[in-house]
Amino acid sequence: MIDSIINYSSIASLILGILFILIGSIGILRLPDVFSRIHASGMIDTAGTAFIILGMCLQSGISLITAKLIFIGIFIFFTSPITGHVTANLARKKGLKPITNNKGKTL
Amino acid sequence: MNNLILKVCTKVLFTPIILFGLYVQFHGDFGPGGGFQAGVIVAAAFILYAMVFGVDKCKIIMPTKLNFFLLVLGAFLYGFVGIVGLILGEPYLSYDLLGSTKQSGQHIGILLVEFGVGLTVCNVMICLFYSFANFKFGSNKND
Amino acid sequence: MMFLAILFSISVCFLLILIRLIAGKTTYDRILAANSIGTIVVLAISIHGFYMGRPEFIDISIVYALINFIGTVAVLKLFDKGKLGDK
Amino acid sequence: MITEIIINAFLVSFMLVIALFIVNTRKVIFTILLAGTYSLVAALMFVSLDAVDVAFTEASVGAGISTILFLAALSFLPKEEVQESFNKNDIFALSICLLIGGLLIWASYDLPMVGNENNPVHQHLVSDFIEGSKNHIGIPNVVTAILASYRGYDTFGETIVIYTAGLAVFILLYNRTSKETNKSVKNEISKK
Amino acid sequence: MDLIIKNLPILIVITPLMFSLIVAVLPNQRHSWFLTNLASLLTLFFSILLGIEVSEKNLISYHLGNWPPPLGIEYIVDKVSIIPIFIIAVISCLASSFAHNFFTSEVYNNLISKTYSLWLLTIAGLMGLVTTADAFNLFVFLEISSLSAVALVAMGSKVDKKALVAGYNYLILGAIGATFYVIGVGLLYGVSGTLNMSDLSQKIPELGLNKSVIVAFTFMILGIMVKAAIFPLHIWLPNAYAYAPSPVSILLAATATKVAIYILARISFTIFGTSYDIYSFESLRYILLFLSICAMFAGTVMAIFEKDTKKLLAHSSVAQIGYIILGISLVTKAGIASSFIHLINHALIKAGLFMSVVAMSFYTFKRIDATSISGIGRQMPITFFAFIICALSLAGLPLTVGFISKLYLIKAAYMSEGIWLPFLILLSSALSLVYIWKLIEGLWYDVDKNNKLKIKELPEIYIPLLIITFLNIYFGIDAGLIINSSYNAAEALLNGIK
Amino acid sequence: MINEIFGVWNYWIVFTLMMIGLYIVISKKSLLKKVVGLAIFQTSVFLLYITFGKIAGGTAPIITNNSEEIYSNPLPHVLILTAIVVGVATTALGLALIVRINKAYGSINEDEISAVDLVDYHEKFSEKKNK
Amino acid sequence: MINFKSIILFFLLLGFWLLMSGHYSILITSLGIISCALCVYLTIKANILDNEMLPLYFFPRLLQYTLWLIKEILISNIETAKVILFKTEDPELFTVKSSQASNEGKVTYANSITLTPGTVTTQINENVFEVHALTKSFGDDVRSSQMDKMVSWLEKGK
Amino acid sequence: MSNEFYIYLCILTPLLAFFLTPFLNKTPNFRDILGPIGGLISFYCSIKIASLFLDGEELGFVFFQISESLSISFNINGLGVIFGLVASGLWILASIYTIGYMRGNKEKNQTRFFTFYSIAIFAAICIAYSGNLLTLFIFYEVLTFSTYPLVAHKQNNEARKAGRLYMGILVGTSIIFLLPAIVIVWVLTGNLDFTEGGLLKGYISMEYAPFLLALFAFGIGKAALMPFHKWLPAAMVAPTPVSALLHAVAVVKAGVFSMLVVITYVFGIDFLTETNASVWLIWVSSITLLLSSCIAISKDDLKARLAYSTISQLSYIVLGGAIATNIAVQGAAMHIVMHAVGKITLFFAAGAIYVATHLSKISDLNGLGKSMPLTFLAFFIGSLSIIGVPPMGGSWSKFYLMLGSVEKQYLFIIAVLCISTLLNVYYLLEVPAKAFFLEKKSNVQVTKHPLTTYPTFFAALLTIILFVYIEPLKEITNLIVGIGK
Repeated sequence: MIDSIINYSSIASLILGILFILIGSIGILRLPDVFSRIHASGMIDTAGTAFIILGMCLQSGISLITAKLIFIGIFIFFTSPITGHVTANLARKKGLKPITNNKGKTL
Repeated sequence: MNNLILKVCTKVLFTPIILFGLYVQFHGDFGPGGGFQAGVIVAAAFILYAMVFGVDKCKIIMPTKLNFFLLVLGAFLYGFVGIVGLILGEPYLSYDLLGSTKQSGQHIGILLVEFGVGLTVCNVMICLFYSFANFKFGSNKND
Repeated sequence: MMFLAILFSISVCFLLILIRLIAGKTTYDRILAANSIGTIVVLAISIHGFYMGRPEFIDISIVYALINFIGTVAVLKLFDKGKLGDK
Repeated sequence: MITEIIINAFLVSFMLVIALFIVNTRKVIFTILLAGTYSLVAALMFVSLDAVDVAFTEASVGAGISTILFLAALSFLPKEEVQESFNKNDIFALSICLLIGGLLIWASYDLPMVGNENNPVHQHLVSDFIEGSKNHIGIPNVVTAILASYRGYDTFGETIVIYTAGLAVFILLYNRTSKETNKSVKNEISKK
Repeated sequence: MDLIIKNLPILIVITPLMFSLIVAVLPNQRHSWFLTNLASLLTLFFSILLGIEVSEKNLISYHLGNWPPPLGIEYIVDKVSIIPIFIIAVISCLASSFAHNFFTSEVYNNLISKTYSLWLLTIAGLMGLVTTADAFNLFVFLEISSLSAVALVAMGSKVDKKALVAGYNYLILGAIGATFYVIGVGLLYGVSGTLNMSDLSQKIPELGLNKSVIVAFTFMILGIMVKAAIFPLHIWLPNAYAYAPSPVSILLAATATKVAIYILARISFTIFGTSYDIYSFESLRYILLFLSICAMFAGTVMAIFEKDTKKLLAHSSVAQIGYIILGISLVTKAGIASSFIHLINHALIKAGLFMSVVAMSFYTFKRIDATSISGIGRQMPITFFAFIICALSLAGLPLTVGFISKLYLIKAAYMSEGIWLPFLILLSSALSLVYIWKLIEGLWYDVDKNNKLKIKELPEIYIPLLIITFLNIYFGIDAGLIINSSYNAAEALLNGIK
Repeated sequence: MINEIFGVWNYWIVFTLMMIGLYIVISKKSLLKKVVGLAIFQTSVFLLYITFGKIAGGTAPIITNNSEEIYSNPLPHVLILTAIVVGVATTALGLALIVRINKAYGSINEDEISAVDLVDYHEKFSEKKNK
Repeated sequence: MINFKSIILFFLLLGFWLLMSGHYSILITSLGIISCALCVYLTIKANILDNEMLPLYFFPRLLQYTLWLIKEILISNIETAKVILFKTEDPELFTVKSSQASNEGKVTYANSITLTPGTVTTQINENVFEVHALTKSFGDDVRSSQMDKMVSWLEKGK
Repeated sequence: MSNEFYIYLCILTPLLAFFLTPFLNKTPNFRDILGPIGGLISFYCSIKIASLFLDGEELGFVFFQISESLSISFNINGLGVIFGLVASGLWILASIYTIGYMRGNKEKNQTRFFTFYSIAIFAAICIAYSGNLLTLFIFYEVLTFSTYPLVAHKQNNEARKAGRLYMGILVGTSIIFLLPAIVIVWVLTGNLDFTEGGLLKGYISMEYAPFLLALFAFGIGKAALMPFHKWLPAAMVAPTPVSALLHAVAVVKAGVFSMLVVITYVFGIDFLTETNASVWLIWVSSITLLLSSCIAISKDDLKARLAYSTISQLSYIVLGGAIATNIAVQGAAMHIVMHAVGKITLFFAAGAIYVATHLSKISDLNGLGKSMPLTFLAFFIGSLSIIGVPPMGGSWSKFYLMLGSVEKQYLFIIAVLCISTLLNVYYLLEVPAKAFFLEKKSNVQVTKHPLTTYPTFFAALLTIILFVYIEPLKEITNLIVGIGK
């Protein structure tokens, strides 16, 4: 019983994760400029990764693999904002203007 | 790269990456990995450090001379393990007589040898990075 | 079977991001896409391990994640300073 | 079985797409990014072909170190390639490639089927290695056992190769001090 | 001593290898030079011991890591491989002692010990190539030797920047060649499941007519052809030899291509020799024959119109490689024996020529093209004498080794192909006289532009030179050793063919 | 049927990849692109080897307690590990050379380099003639 | 230079090792200990063993903060997904002030902003962050400075 | 002393001179005296060898074995004896004459000149006594290379061009034609030793024999058969002693000697007679003979005229070999000696004229006979010998050649010989005639050098002596063709 619950929840979590990744990919493809695309990529890195790793953790139970999976998760959580930020930062630095509807906002 | 976030995060990541590299090094017997991959991972940590904090700072941790020495030492270690086998009366690179039993001998041999590979690869990668990073695109063209 | 389905879905995502990588207007788009591809491949490798029933090879994913990060930093650094060595 | 093969086929097709785009890019940085991605997919492919160690290495080297090296070199290189028009050289190259590729594809009809367990590759030596790794060496990773013991000499050679590369790059990119460059060959000899 | 005797096949490889590691970290150039010499002398000593061993035992098989052959890597030294071993050992010994003055002038001071390390690595790589009996191990050593050689070639950039491009081309073509070889080995492995050469030679006939094997053979040969600089794939060679630092030109010209040719023979006779009746490699033989004739003429003609002396010698190497390949492509005992004779002799000749030419350039501090060293022969009688002997040997003048090899080559060619082939050989060798004469005449008769230099010949330069000149003459007179060992080698190679 | 198609498909794509790599090396004038092409070429060759080692239903050659397990052939993996290292060594050396070439010639395009060389050559020997 | 921090780091690393390892023979474990010691040594030598690297004083409130962050991330993920799917993006670029004193605090804040999809920190100048938001509502979230307060709370430690 | 000692001594004397000369650079007198002394010693040895040979002793040894079937060996045969005598004997005269010429002409680089002079003699003697084709070939090449510095002695452009042509033709032909011919012989018989009656007998079919002979005939470029004769006139830029060496003592004689050796000891006279393999050679040599005589007439330069005369005279010898009867071959062998002595006289005379007056054109020599009577007398005697007028040695050889052609019934050869003799008369006797009977041009300075004049005259006397003492020569030639054994 518990097994099947865990199994189903893991499946659900995996599907959720893949959904997020899919949406993120669409976002990367669809959104208009770098800055907005960073959000989409952030989505893949956060929600997508998190759910998929959660699903796999549930699959593997309590074991070393879970620990490693969690490490991966932590690592991606840790590095994703850095790359995102640095990319955006550079783009800004090199004078790339984001598409905004800002009116009267000072930069 | 004068970026606060990057600097702080590099500080955080540096040590775990090296430890992970060493983990890969010593668990090559049980899972995927081994000297080569470990060397690359450890070198990656150094390269990250050098990229974020500058090569000069990296040279405090890993001076050029030490780097070169370790580079040679790794390969030498490998060759030397082989020569030990040779002196013990076995063919080159035979680890059978290194330990008390054949199996333990093999195990010790493999561990040492992998360590040698790791040392070399790590230091070669660092050396490559140093060489590229230190290269000066000066005005003197013909040298 | 489910893992297989997920693998295929990931392939689709991969393809989508690949299009961005190839078509991307600015270089930053491309860097971003490459980074995302890295993340996706990390996940794909883990899932593949589960699919094959030998999930103990997750070390590879860790290395992937690591390398992906360092690579991206390197590209960005190059864009920033034009050189990897300088501070 | 069939699904594995289909996955592989998918991945290989990805690689094909990437490789085709590499041919035509002119922005060097993009080329490098694509090459890194290519390695990444190759590594995924290795995983799906059960070669975890290779995938590990390809990930760390092909996608990681190679890319970093390319980028490091790119610091000193022009960032964009010169425009090339399709010329005679291309036709020559194309015909050579078609010839060699045709030869290989011709050969592929006699190659053993992918993954068939009756292939000679799987009949000869493999069981020796696996049994030997279990019994004589006592470590579970057969690849490591072969790498370090059975074919330890290859690995020694490999170490020497990488050592050579390190040494060579060190020498080639060594920073000559201005003092030394000014000294001409002549002066050095006449000192004797 | 017993330990040494037992481990001779590996000792000749790891002596330079381990020494190269030690040499690299030495700060003092004199010490590194000394150690380099010590290593090459030790290698020579071990090779001589090995030669004695082989003459008693015929075939020495050495199992690395104590694993029996198909599992582990095997080293085989037999009557065939002892020839290139000797070539490498002797030439490296002479060239090492010769090298010091040149490296100090052509290489940056801080890098000299590292250069010696690469030097020893090249030697070790070549030795490994010769001794190994494992198809994949061969690739590894191919890369060791070619990478270190590329680095050495590129170090000539202190004198001329073209060395860099030459090195690059060498690297890329070499890498393509090596990859082709690997593809070939891979296909073979795919159909047979083994990598050991003798194991392969047993497995391949069992497969029957197999397309993969044919393609594998083609690829392996193509790959090695790049390394051996056989005619259409020789384009890397002239520049690489011409712009490399002087001692490197000597070492590479005398050994690298020779070893590649040896491998060519090994692959086609040891691995595929057993399946000659299944696949008719006859057509391939004619392709090789055709290419070698092209090489003979192309190399000679290019050399005639070349102005840069070192490059001229490099072009002539292409032609000479043509002769050697021609002998192999005859696939008769006499043919293969003659090509082995020329293998040895050409190593001696080219080493001597490059040595004397670079010795002249050493005193003039210039790149040596046709005019910069004109007339210098009168100031340097010893070097010039050596040069003349070696040059005439290249042309095949009697009493020198070149004559012996030409004689046997013509004999072999006549015996299997009739009169037309010797005619072509001799025509190209007569043409080769043109560029040789151009050189000699320029060196002796032209106006001496360097007469202000007050050249004094240094003994450490001319002693190795005189040794190699002496060898050139000695083996031209008492050729029994070379001829017998070559015939033994040919016999050993042809034993495999059914 | 589908089995057979996909059985050879892998080989074909691998060969195609090889040829793309080779094509880049031969036809491209940019020295850097050649190195990239070489990397692709070599990676494809690695794939060929690994494909040989694959066994249907097998797993990675790391021994488990399950004695029924079928393992893929580890030998190609070992070979390719070696080959990858060799590949990266080649790449590194090639890059170093390219950097130096760019410094010496101011270009990494093959045509431009040979043009520079040609100019040098003419200068050198026409000078000689004038003397 | 063996201080409290380095010992903590050592044990953290050892824990990491043991969690990863899965082989607890004497040889491997001792190698692990040596490796950890080596890592600590390198860290000290690299002169990076400071609060920025190991903000020990974050630890007491770290868990609570993380849980809150995960909640935020989830919410904003769903929001972002909606924006992507329904094409309602309305990007804006604005600046906010951060109230953290230390570098690690600022970094945590900036990273938290970036981690929640929909907002990205693009530049950091002392206390002023420049943020790019996918829609106005995301921007409002940031401007409400709830997250800023949470990070400051975390930074206060204890 | 053993018999081999003489061979060693004979060969090593010039070699020793070669090694000693460079060290005596500072003392020209000692250096120059080396030549005559060496000549005396080796001439003595040659005579000794000849007498031993006439006594029927087997002379010869293997110097060393290169491989199983290849060796460098020396073996005395009749032709060798003759050539050895010529080479060593004329060396004495030539070296004395050279001293005079070089000093009189104040040439540069005399040491180098003497050095290579002796090595050329060494090579010639080695060719003479060589025991197999390989040894012959080796020293043939040594001779070519050692004479190059002599030909290009003047070091100017003209000399270098001539030197290139000289080298190009001689080495080219020897490599392209002679070497394969030797290899073919080697492959066919497995042996390269000269054997009486022919080495190839029974090994080669009739159809291929002419082709092999062609390879040999054109390969031995030193025999100056047309079309490979150009080197000879070209080499005339060299100092006159060199021309003497080239035309009388060493080079061309080595060529025709090799031809005769090939014909007698490799093919065998009987074999040639049976197969008629040499018929084409008769035609070729006849044409060479006539054409070169015609060209000689058109030349105004004395040395060039002599060069073409040499070409035609060499063809006599080849012709004798090609006729391939015992008598003809005997005649050819004799002609080696006769022509050597005659031609050296002429060249000595030409050189002496050049030293004295620095004139080389025939048209300039008008009336010089009175101021240099001895020289022109010698020239006259030498001319007569070449033409074949009885009291001179040349008549014998021509007589034998004619006998040979009669025996074979090749009557056109007799016609050819007659025509060529007439031409000889015309172009050779023109010189003394002009010198003695025409008016002297006023502005010619004559400074005689005794060391050039006396050897010339002595050489002229030798032609007469040879007519009288023909008997030993005849005996040797008998032995060559196997008569009297």
